[in-house]
Amino acid sequence: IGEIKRFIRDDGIIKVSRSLKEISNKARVTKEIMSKELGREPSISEMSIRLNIPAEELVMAMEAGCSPESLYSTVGE
Amino acid sequence: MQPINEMKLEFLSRSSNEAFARVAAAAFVSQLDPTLEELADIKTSVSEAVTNCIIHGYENGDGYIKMSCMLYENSAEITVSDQGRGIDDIEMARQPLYTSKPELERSGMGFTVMETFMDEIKIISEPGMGTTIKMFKRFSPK
Amino acid sequence: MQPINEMKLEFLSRSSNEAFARVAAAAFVSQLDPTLEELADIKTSVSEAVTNCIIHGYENGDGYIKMSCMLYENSAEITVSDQGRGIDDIEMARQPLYTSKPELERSGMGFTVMETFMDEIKIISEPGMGTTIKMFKRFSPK
Ligand SMILES: Nc1ncnc2c1ncn2[C@@H]1O[C@H](COP(=O)(O)OP(=O)(O)O)[C@@H](O)[C@H]1O
Ligand SMILES: Nc1ncnc2c1ncn2[C@@H]1O[C@H](COP(=O)(O)OP(=O)(O)O)[C@@H](O)[C@H]1O
Ligand SMILES: [Mg+2]
Ligand SMILES: [Mg+2]
Repeated sequence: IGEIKRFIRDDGIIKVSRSLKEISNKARVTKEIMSKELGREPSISEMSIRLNIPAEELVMAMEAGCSPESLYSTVGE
Repeated sequence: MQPINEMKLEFLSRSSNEAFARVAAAAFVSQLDPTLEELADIKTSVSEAVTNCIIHGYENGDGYIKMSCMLYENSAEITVSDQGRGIDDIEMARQPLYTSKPELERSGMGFTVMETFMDEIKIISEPGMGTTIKMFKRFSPK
Repeated sequence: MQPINEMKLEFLSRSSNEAFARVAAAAFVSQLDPTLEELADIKTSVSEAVTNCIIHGYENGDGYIKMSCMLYENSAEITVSDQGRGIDDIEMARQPLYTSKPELERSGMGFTVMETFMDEIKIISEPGMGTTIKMFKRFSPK
């Protein structure tokens, strides 16, 4: 944790856009894995449990990865 | 049919709010535990409806857009409305490829997309008064 | 000061809507490109305010909660309100560790959290009429 904090301070600030993209990438991989396991698309709550992120937060994060004109994709990077 | 949950949202007709409306609708509907694909259908349809309010309803001027969302046991109804210029000929507007703004390189496929991705859409509009789009979607049972 | 963007949200006093309100506020405020920490401050404060409406304002009964969000150049104002029972003694309610519902294992730290994470909070309340919380946050300049 100290490491992370130092990183945050050294780097100034972590932008939301970046962290959402990370979650979004993780979600995409998890979706592929779960689709294979289940033989169907996972539901949002199944993904939410697997990733340990509330469904609503997951929805917001996934927005970051999917659209070029998204709220979060371009700013601050 | 009594909704099990309900929300109403109002926001300015800015293109930056299109993504916001899409996330808000998807986050609310996620309470019904849809699949990612069903969620994507909702997001795409909300995007098209909100974009229409911004570009056609208010013609990129200022105005308020309302979105409401009712959740039922296994379905959702989403309403998007503006108080802008309205639609003269609804039948024509619904036609695939019809656009009143070809100069903006609009595809004319907005209503077709909504009809494809949702189970039912209703267009209510009066010239000079505004437009209301009601979209209904059923989710796969668990 | 003219806001550069604005939204208003209304939803039922269900605990399932607390996460929704938090994400809606975060998604909207993201337009100002805040840091992760600033966004977390907003989310936590909105959670506390909305939970208070559900538990104290409507005492877990049905009612509507309103949230509005105004964006300025480098700051945001978020208002959360209910039309529930109201607060008898606002000074007492603001005290750290004070809770009127110790039997529910409430921590009494809701207002303290909002005061810590936001730059300013204002409580407007009348018994029998409801409660409005106004929260203001400035973001680090870019
Ligand atoms: N909210 C609205 N207000 C006024 N006119 C609208 C609205 N939504 C749609 N229309 C009309 O319907 C037509 C078809 O809409 P759509 O299928 O989304 O195609 P496009 O947006 O690409 O033109 C638009 O070109 C416009 O004339
Ligand atoms: N929306 C509200 N309606 C009525 N009373 C409220 C509301 N918000 C807060 N209060 C009162 O203020 C007190 C302190 O609130 P808070 O600091 O959040 O602590 P807690 O919620 O843990 O009790 C509550 O116990 C309650 O008596
Ligand atoms: Mg369109
Ligand atoms: Mg509290």
